[in-house]
Amino acid sequence: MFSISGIFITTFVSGLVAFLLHHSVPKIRDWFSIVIMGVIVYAVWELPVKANLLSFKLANYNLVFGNTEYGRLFALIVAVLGFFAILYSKDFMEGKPRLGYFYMAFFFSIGGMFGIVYSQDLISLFFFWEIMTWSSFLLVIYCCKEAQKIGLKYFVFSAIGAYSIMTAMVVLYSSIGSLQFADVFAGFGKMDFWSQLLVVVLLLMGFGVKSATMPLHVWAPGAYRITPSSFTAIFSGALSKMGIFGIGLTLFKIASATGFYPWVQEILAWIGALTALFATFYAVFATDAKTLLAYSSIGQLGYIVTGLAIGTPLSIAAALFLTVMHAIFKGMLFLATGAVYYRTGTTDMTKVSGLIRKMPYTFLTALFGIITVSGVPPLAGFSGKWMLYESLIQSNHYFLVVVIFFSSTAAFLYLYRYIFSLFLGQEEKETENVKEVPWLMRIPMLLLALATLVFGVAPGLLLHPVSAAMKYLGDFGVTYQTSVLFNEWGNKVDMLTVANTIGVVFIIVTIIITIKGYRSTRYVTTKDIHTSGEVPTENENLTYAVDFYKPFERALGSVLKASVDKIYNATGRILEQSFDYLRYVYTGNGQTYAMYVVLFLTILVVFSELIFGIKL
Amino acid sequence: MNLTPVQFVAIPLFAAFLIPIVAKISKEAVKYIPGIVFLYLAYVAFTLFPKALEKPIVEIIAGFKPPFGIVLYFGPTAAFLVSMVMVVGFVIWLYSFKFIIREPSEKYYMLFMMLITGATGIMLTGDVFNLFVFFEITAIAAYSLTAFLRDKDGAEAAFKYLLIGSFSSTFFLLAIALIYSNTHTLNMADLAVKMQNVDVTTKLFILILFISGLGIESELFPLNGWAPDAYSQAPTPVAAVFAGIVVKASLYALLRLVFLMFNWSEVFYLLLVLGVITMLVGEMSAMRQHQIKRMLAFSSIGQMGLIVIAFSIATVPSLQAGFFQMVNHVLIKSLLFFSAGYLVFHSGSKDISALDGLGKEKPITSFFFAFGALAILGLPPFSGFWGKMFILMAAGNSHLLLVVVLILISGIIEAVYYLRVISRLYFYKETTKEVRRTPVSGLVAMGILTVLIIILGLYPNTILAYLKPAANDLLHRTEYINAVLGQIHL
Amino acid sequence: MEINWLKVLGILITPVIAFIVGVTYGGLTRIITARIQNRFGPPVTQNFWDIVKLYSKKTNIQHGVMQHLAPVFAITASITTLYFVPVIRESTVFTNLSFQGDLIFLLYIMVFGSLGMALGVGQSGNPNGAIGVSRGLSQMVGYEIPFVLAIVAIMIQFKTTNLNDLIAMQNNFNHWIIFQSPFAFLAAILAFLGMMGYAPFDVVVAPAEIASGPPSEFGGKYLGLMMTSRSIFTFAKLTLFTDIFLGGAGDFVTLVIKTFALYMIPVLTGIVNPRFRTEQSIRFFWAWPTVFGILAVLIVVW
Amino acid sequence: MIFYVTSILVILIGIYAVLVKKNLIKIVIGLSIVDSGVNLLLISIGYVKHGTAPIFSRPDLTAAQMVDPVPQALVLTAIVIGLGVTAVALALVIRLYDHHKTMDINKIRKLKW
Repeated sequence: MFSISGIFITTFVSGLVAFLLHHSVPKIRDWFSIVIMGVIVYAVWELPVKANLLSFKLANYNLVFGNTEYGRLFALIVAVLGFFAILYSKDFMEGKPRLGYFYMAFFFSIGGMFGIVYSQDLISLFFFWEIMTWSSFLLVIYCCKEAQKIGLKYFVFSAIGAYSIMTAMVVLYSSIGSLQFADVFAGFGKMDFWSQLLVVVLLLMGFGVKSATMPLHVWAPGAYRITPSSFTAIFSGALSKMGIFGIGLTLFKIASATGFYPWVQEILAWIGALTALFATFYAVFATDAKTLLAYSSIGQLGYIVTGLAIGTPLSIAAALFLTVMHAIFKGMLFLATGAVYYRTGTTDMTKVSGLIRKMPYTFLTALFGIITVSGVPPLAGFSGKWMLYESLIQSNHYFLVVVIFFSSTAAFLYLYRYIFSLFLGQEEKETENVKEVPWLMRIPMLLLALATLVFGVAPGLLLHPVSAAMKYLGDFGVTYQTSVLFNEWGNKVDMLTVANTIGVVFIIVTIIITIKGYRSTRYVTTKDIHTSGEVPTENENLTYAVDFYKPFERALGSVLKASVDKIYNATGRILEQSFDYLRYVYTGNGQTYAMYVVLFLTILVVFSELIFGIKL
Repeated sequence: MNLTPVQFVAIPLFAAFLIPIVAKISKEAVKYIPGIVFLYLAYVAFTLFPKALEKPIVEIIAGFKPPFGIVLYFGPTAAFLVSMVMVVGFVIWLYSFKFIIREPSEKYYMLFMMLITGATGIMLTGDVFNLFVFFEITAIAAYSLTAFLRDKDGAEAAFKYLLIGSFSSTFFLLAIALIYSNTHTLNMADLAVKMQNVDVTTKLFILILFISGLGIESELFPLNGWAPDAYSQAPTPVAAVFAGIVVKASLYALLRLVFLMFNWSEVFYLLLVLGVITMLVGEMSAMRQHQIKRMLAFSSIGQMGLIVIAFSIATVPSLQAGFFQMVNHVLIKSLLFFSAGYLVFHSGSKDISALDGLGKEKPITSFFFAFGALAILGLPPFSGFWGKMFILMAAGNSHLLLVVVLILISGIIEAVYYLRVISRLYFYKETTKEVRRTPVSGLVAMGILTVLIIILGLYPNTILAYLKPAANDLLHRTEYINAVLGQIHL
Repeated sequence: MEINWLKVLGILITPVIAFIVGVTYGGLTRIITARIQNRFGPPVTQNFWDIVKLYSKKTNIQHGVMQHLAPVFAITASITTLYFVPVIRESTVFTNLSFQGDLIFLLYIMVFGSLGMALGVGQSGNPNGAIGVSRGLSQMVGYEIPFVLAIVAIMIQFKTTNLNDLIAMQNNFNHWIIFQSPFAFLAAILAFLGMMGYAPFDVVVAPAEIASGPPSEFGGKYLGLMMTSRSIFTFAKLTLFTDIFLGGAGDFVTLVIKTFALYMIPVLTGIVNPRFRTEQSIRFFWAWPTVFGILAVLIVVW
Repeated sequence: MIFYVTSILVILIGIYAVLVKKNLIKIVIGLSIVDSGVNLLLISIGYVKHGTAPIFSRPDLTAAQMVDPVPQALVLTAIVIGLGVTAVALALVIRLYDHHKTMDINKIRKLKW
């Protein structure tokens, strides 16, 4: 069971079994998938780190699978997040149609991700990349009619990405002769300049689509919004990491051998930064919670891409650290939004408010989530952000630092808006009888929240596997202790003391303020407020939810108008029309077809000199 | 009863003429004859296959020595193609077993057997005029099968097919006239030897006539006007036979002739360009179709374009990829036609929009259709993926990067229109009509195809081993000539 | 490990001193504004007594846990900022924990307080509070840019992110960073105006429009706690600015002089200026202060 | 040589008929003209000046005096095939007329695009 083939077989077979089982007693089906996923997590954890664990020959290419440190890090993200999502979806998917279909696609995408992470040659990587794409496509179109257009857009974009990887593979195969990672990495330096450039650009484009970097991100908001929330956690938490996995490989293993590597780094860094900036702007003005989170995760991915592109050991550590953290807090936030959807039926921020008293645990998870995303100290987000800024400053990317900092401060806006419109403010009439989500959904959320706290206090725990992964990428070393982070100039920040100070002061002051005049503090509902005279009636909700950042929008002005999405839709329509004119060639009249045949013959004869190079 | 290649042609022909007689006795018995024939011939094919791999079997008919008499060449390529035809033929027969046809079924089965005789004949024959005769057998059977359903469109489609088909036979006959006037022989191997000293212009004329003549039958772009109409109006099993067997047989014939007699690189370049145009036009027009069978027709034209590309790269791996893609296309396209047939039959109208919500009413057939669609897009666990990938790798090796990009673009176009249909099947309308059963034989046929696709998808090595000798045999003519003429060296 | 008693003493005393100094600064500001408006203004200790009165209030109203904890967030943030800023240069007592953190950490911990506050205000259910918070956050995005530009320029120029190293480099008068990179100082001071929230940028607590904005629902001990944290926070920010730009303070007197001088800038500009609308203040911050910041960085680059 | 020219001319006439004439019957007639033209060409290939029929009717006949028999065999099958195709074509024309009530090929264009 604990070999690579064991993991693949269990994942895919359990997918099929879940599909067949969905007619039978639901009890078995849900627990079956949870148990299987638990076993898989254990198997991934146990898998020995060896380069060549499984290989078989296939029509003069041999497919090799092995476990590297770098792969193991991503595999753990996928496995753990998958386990939490399955645990969560047992109740979340209660009563929804086509459950077998859901679980099959779920397991297939997880299997696909394992395949990508464990493959040691490009063909198997592409093989599982496509499996991941179409199984996640099945989940995007899962819910309703409206999801079809979004699903189609997602599939076309991932197909464009996948096929650019395919073209890169073809070029590599024709010049290097083998697609094994070892040969490709070794042989890439000797290729001529133009094909090197082509391969690097194509690979980055292919992987960039999945990690939603700016020009290719158009599919992400729709896809994240429409997929059922339990899978969105995987979609944004793990699926986008496959793009990062690929970008990491391309940058450090392939592009680093080329002459134009610094240029690639510079451009990619700026792409990442601009992605973060624009994604944050769109997130600030999103009205649906999941679209907001979708843009936010595009932004976070922008940071990770910038981190990878900078290339100093500290920035790679920051990028990989943020990758893991992004999987955790994005998973958390999407699960929390899913909980809100599970109870209130909508994630539209203007429709729902004041859930804090009814769903305290979900609120707690969301609170921990936004604190981590915003990078505020006690929680883990800060260490990632700190390393990223230090590395940017030390590698003299001044304006990049400012753009990144600007987008991370702007992140406060949409993070506050997210938690304010969903949980705070006055209670809605309809959400009167909303209760907290069942325990099985709360456990994954709270565990993830705990993870952010643990990694906040002791980032070293996470930096250990991260630095091992970095050794595989190109023996970059980074100095760290369990809870103290260092930068190249020797400055440090001790997370433990920070957490202790905040913790101690917080507890002392809370004790003081609760004890002082405990009897005289009175709880009052949110309706009883100072509104200079006119007291709000029962069913009138005064929560300020619509146009929350109007002044900020006016300040930004026309920057927001430019959207790449319009361009893509326009090209799609034009192409579709041009195909329309093309099919009028088939006029339907038999004689015209005969005319075509004779014409074809005469053309061949007349232009034979041109076509066949033989004079008549 | 020793097994010889000639049985592949003789037995179906004999069965074709036996059927009307048997029909006199009992209408029911007629249905089983094709099945028995296919099973027996499949058995023959699989026993002869290993023998053909060591040394091609050359069957001399009616005593005349090769350069004069008709000869059947049963080499690795022919063995592979014939066994493919037999397997798919059996599945198609299984499907059409219960396919409700108002017409008397014995006519259908007789024409069906004629079609199979013609196709196997094309694949086996070593004589040019014999090739022409088998072509005409297939053509006539195809015309009448297209018009089998007595409705208005069937006749129109058949007439157009006939009109263009007769052009193809005229060009073919003209080519044979030219060949005979210059080389005074009709045996292909002999021709390959004697064509060397034919002057260039006549050689060019022969080539052009062959390309346009056989090009019509193998659906190259300007010549495939008849294909969409013929596919969409013919009864479903016939459309599967067309897409699966007939077009492949004519493409094989064209390639055999081109590889044997005309080894100029410009020829392959022309075929490459034609293949690319066919693929792109096929896919693009498929995208805007409103009728599902017509869409499948255009998609199979596109796939044929892809196969022509694979063959025209003319390296051993590319031929191997071409053969592999042929098998893929036969299996997947037949599966798509079968499931589409039942869906159309059930939903009453050929329009795609009428398919809304059928996923609920006919879960198994729609599942097969969705499975087929995912397979043809070249998604990994299915065999389509390996086919497309081998072709891309072969194109990459010969530095045809533009071709690779065009193949991938057409792949994206294909994905768009297939996924539209799938989403229409499953997600557009939540109907609660009760589930209507599809006849068992249809389900079994589709089930076999699905299993084959999955097996090929997960273990492509099974048939890859046989493709290498087939590719060599087609590409290098010396072996063919020696086998037929017996060591008369060039 | 033996406990460094002096350090523990320093940790206990510093917040108290910071509170006292902060409150007296508050009192002085009220007197100065009164004097400029040609009236006498309340006694210096007026702010102090206000806070004492608030703490002794009989009834305290809160709308839920989050609002109850909001002032606690605020005061934790201000005290932590205080601890990580070396108040007096070499003295073990008053350097607290500044060895453990650095500038970027301070940038973030300053935001921790306002985020906690915003959550409390959100729960109170008062629309004015929510509007105030949205204005506050938008404005924050505005003034963060020049401030970060200034900090980045300094960090790159002196190749360190640790505050103590910065102070060590400014050992005598003409080495103060205010002279070494004047544009950075200019950008930072203009950003400081926004941070303090005095007149030109007080749209957040605009008394006339949104009834003092975010704190409108807070009363009694919560308001008292907020006022204390506000004064400590002002003191912490002032010491931070003196450490960065004016070479820190060797002893308590120089500390008071420098901080008060810095403090006068926002107070005086506040008195004479009307109020900006939110988008005007954002546009203001993105105009000249950002230009200065970019200039500061460009100078360092050459 | 004259035979080649005439047969090619016949073929061209046939093709002209098929491509230009609108009436279905005329098209089918055109097709059979093309067929006969090609057969004529095939026969003329095997022509040997003063050659007699390739049958050993008299003992003293030598092969050299005979006309080449192979094209004649080809033409036999070609004619039969031409007959078959024309028969099917006419059957289709009848059915087309039943449905469309018109002989004009331009009117029978329901399957297009």
